[in-house]
Amino acid sequence: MPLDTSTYNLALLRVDGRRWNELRRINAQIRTQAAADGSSYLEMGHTKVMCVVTGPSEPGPRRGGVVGSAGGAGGGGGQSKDAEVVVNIVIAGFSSVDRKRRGRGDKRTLEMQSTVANALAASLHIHLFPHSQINVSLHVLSQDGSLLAALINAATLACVDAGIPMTDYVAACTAGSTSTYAANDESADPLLDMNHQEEQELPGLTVATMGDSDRVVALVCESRVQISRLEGMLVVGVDGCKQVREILDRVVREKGRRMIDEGTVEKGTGLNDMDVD
Amino acid sequence: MPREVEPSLNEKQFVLQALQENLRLDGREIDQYRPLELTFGDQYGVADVTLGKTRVLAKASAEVTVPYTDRPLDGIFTIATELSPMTSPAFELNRPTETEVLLSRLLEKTVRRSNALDTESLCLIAGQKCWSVRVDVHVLSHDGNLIDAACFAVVAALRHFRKPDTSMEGGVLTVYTPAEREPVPLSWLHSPFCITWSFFGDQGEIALLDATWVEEQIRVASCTISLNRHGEICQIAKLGGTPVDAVALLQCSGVALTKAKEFSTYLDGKLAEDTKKRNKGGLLAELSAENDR
Amino acid sequence: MATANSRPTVLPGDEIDPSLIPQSKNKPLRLGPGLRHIPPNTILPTVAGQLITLPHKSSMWVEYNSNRYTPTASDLIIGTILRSGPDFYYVSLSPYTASATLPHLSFEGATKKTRPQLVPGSLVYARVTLANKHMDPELECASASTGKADGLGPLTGGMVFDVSLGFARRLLMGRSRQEGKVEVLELLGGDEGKLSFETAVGRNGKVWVGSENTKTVVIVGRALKETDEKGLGVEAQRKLVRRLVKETR
Amino acid sequence: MASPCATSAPEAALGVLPRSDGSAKYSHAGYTVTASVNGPIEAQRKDENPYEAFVDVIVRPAAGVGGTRERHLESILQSSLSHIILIKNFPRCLIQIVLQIEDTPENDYVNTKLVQASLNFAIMPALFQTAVLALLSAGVPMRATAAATAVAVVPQDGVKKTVVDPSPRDIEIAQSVHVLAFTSHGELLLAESEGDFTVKEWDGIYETAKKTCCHSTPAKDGMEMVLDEEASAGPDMRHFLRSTMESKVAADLYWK
Amino acid sequence: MPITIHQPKPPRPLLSDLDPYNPLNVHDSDSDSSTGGGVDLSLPPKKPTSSLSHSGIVTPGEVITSDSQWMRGHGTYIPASTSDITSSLAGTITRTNKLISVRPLRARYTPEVGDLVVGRIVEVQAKRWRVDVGSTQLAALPLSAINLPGGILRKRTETDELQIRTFFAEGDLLVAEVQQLFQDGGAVLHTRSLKYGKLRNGVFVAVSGMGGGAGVVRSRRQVWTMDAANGAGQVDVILGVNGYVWISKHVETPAEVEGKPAPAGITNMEENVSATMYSSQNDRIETETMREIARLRGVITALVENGLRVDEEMVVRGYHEAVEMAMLSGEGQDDVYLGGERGEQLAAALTGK
Repeated sequence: MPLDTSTYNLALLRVDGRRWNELRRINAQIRTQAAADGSSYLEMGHTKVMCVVTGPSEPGPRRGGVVGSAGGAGGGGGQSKDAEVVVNIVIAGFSSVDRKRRGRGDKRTLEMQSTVANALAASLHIHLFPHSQINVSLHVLSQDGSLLAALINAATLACVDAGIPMTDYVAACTAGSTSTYAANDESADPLLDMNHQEEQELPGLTVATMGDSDRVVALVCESRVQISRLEGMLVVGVDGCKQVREILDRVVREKGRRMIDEGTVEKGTGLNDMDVD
Repeated sequence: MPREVEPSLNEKQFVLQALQENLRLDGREIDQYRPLELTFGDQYGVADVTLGKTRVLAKASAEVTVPYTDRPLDGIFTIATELSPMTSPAFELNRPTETEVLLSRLLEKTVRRSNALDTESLCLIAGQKCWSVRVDVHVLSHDGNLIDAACFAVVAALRHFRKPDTSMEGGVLTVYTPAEREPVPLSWLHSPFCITWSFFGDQGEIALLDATWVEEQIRVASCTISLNRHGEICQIAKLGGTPVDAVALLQCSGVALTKAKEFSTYLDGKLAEDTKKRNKGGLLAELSAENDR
Repeated sequence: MATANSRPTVLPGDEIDPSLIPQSKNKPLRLGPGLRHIPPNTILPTVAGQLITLPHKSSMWVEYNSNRYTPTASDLIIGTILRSGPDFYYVSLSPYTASATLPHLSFEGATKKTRPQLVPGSLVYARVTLANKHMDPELECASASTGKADGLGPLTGGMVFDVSLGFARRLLMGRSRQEGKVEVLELLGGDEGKLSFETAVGRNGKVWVGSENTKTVVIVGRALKETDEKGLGVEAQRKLVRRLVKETR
Repeated sequence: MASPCATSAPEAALGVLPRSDGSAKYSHAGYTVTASVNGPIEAQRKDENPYEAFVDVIVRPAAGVGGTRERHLESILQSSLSHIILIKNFPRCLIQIVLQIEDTPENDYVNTKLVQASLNFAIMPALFQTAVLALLSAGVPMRATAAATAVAVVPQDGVKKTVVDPSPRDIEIAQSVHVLAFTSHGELLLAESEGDFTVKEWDGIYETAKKTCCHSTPAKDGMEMVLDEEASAGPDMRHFLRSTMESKVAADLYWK
Repeated sequence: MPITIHQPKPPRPLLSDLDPYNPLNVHDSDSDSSTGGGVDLSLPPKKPTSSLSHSGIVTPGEVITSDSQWMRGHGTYIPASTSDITSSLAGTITRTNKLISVRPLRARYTPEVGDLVVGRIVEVQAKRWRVDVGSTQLAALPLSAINLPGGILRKRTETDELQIRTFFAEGDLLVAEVQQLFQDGGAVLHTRSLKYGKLRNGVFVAVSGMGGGAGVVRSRRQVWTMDAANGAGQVDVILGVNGYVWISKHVETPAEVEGKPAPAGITNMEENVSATMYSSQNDRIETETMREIARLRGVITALVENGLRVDEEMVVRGYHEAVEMAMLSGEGQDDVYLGGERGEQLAAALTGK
């Protein structure tokens, strides 16, 4: 594999001209589908995904789908009266260069579905919606690295839009390291937000955190890397998640403000507006 | 499909309460594995691993086939995991559950994607003939921590495995039967092991290793870290669940490394023991050196 | 101890020595588990085990151990509430089997207003009132005739341990120490262990242990499981209890 | 990798899988099979029968995915085991038997194709014995016990020879392969044949198989311990079954 | 403590809360450069600062107040080991006495007792129906809570249970009232009034309901009959509080036909009605009526698309506006299209006045 990233050491600039700690441009919208309970569209660089949330609603007599519940243990059905989070991911054939079509049984996609479902279940207040199901449909339109992170972020936004109570945003991003696994390179720099090319060549991981805390909801590393690199990547990743959270939050606030301006939503009452007796 | 049973509320509450008091039902320490036992079959490439009441059998096999057109220089390496009703009546054939998908993905990432097996060495004639190595994972009994046991069994089976010897003469490929030539081991690069942490409590503040089935039923999150004894992480998977503090995860990875080293030493010992046993006849003397890696 | 002849090991379909079959004029012969009667007068074992005959009671059965509980009327069991219907609770007796029903009002002193509200996952100690291969089993937590609970009802707190059906039967024997050769609970609660705890044993292979002290429950549970799984004799049980108590003190 | 000797005594262990209702591991003639039995449990809607239990048999090859051959073996086992299990005792129930093949004798002279596994009749006796042992270990009520054996007619030096428990080499050159199972009452429970053979040959096969499955020992008092001495006529399956079960019962009822 | 109920404060001028988020907030966390090249995990713990100072939007995870005098209501939670009332939704803060809740920008319908809802039968059970009302759970309609044919006083019999599908079957639409709520938020409906029951002769529109955001709002009248333009006769409009809307041809009850005051012979009338009460057969509907129903439907979707509330006043005004717009267009009264630009035009006309 060509190692284009080798130029990094000269200018400290990455293949796309970013510095080590810079995110790519994140562009996001919520409420993109009028008919859905919640929807979003999100771009992280050239990775583009859209999300539609239906629910929480009670499924009719028939059920089906991949079910995620908090904790990853099989809890659905039986005793727990919590809502189920069901995630379905469709990766469009045209989303990547190799135009590979992935069937419904593709295990990588199934794994991502389960990860997104369990990550959302950790934040959503599913105990408020007994017997219900929250359906999250994600469509990948374009892939350029950090796909899982983009999916989690888009799903979070759509759930916020659907007005499902949650503890905090689940924000995700990737982090990598300029050292390959072979080189026990102590001077290696961590990198924030990897694009496709970097993901191919360098070790990296996906982190999702709960809001802007240091608490990690999901951590997925799929490449070989020295254990000593882990801390650096994790710190950069967690910090990146906080930046992502701010960006997502800004999108939601912007939309909310516009809705108030238009008069679709009644304005709230600040606590300080009232005299406290 | 009969639904998987769930522990009663009393059990859930008690196990959690006991963990908060640092007690496990079987008297183990928080970071202690159940006794791990490995036995090799009469044939090459059969590893039977028991971890308490969890039991996994892995069998490696090989045959000559045509390589994939997009990878003409690589052999084929597959890990097959299908959970049968033997594991639990809740599993049904031909209908993969989430457990099965995640197990299969973890083994795939840990063993295959980390290049533990040198797939280029499986190529016989570029674009025409290659070895297809396959490991079948059979879960005989499931009492928690399938992942760690299955990964250990896969690695043990592959390292124990011998594929038929081959030779190329004037463009003619000969595959020797075991009677003609002693089979040869695979070209093995490193041995990764899965170490799974389970987290308990509202904040995921209690972490423990080698959870039993009941413990798995009530855990709020889990994190599987795969590494080899050289300290290389092959894969980390905390796929959602209750958030866990980043610092705690780092500590978990440190402990995982020591466990992986223990596994590695244990496996090396077992393989050496097995070679010795097979070597009794003196026929396989030349093979002993190859097990050392 | 039984001699080989009077208590033979039988396999399904084995012919039974006619001399072993109790012949009583005034009492009808009673067949226990593991035997079937093929009219007119053939009796065949259906499971592998030890044939036990009690001539003075005119009864015979095959003693064997298994893991799958088949409900029998008047058995005491520990069940898990699965869900609540309009009039019944649906109770699981063992995994993957059809659920049993427990009427909402079959608790001591229960009325529509005062009946216990059990959420899914709660445990109950109950008696099997109806067991029929064509119907789902039925349970009660209060005697239908007296309305008394006699120790039955919801089990709160504590922990349930799974044991083999044979071991559960031994624990339930009137004189478990003499007949069942199991002394481990007495030892733990007695001078050896000095632990205070309460237990409920279900014929379906479940033992509930409750105590103020979490550690006590863990010790009792480990002692029970080890005695069962390793097949410990009375002396070995004594040793085990001593070891466990020492270990955790 | 000592090539298995056809007359070696079978070995069995019961209750090897702690989380199933019954289980057994059985090895004989180079075959090793582990079985689990769960049941009677609730049957799925599609398998439910209001009058009797559904016996579900699943055969899983050691390597590769199962195919039509496995399905064929499953259907043979299912119908014969349904005859000895008292299925009428458990209406609307399921008795699930999973047979996992661990080892098959290797033919050192051929490189086998494994990815699409296909089993043959030679493994039937091992599957059958393991299933019966696992059922006994689970305490599933049965009408009688049963044992199976495989017999091959192998031409050797111009003479047709009847071989019990044929090796893969024998199967390769065999004219016909037969699997027979007998209950402990001496009834023929199962007979499946492959290849061409005459009625007279079949009679001989029947006698050989019956001798293996239900030895001439008087069926009256099975309790007496008979040591298996003769190896020439193949193992005595019935005694093997009995002694295995006796030690299991003794272990279970150690407290008696 | 005596409880006094305050008048809600009048909303403050819009301009004052244009600042949607605390700018400090963003700068604070943009400080990734402060981590520098050095890598350590001792990131300073910080929470998003509360938006106490303005009455704009709060978002999930935002601390509303840590003052313990407040009580938390819907849309808020208190994280473990803190006493901070934190928002779990994106929305606006509302206050009732000491109770702080967050009203979401949008959410599914939350039933309240007395709500008039339009629903669809999704499941038929032994003694009740399960009805989709756009809430998080299916609502229940017990057999005992419907009017049975043959008069109000008739007792429910087992025959009724057996032929439950003759009243409502899967897919049927109905209008009902929320009678009661379960503890977990599930609703129980009833149709024990001649106003309620099976729906026919019309068209169904789903818009968002009383969860937040645009759509149907609770108002004085959810149901009315209006005269349609262009000789189409009368049209009924039912605005379900849950955002499900039914627009149908007005069918006169026998009482009205005879010109008698309705209350005169209620039992008599019911018997007449009961024959058609559970009919699933549409009456004949004239083309003109169909066209005007379609126009009304267009008005309602246009209102929603342009973020306007849906109530009687807006619908009636919008309808008249639409009729006029159609007259001015080339196709005349047949032009019922109200999407895209025409919808915006309609909205502008309504808000501009």
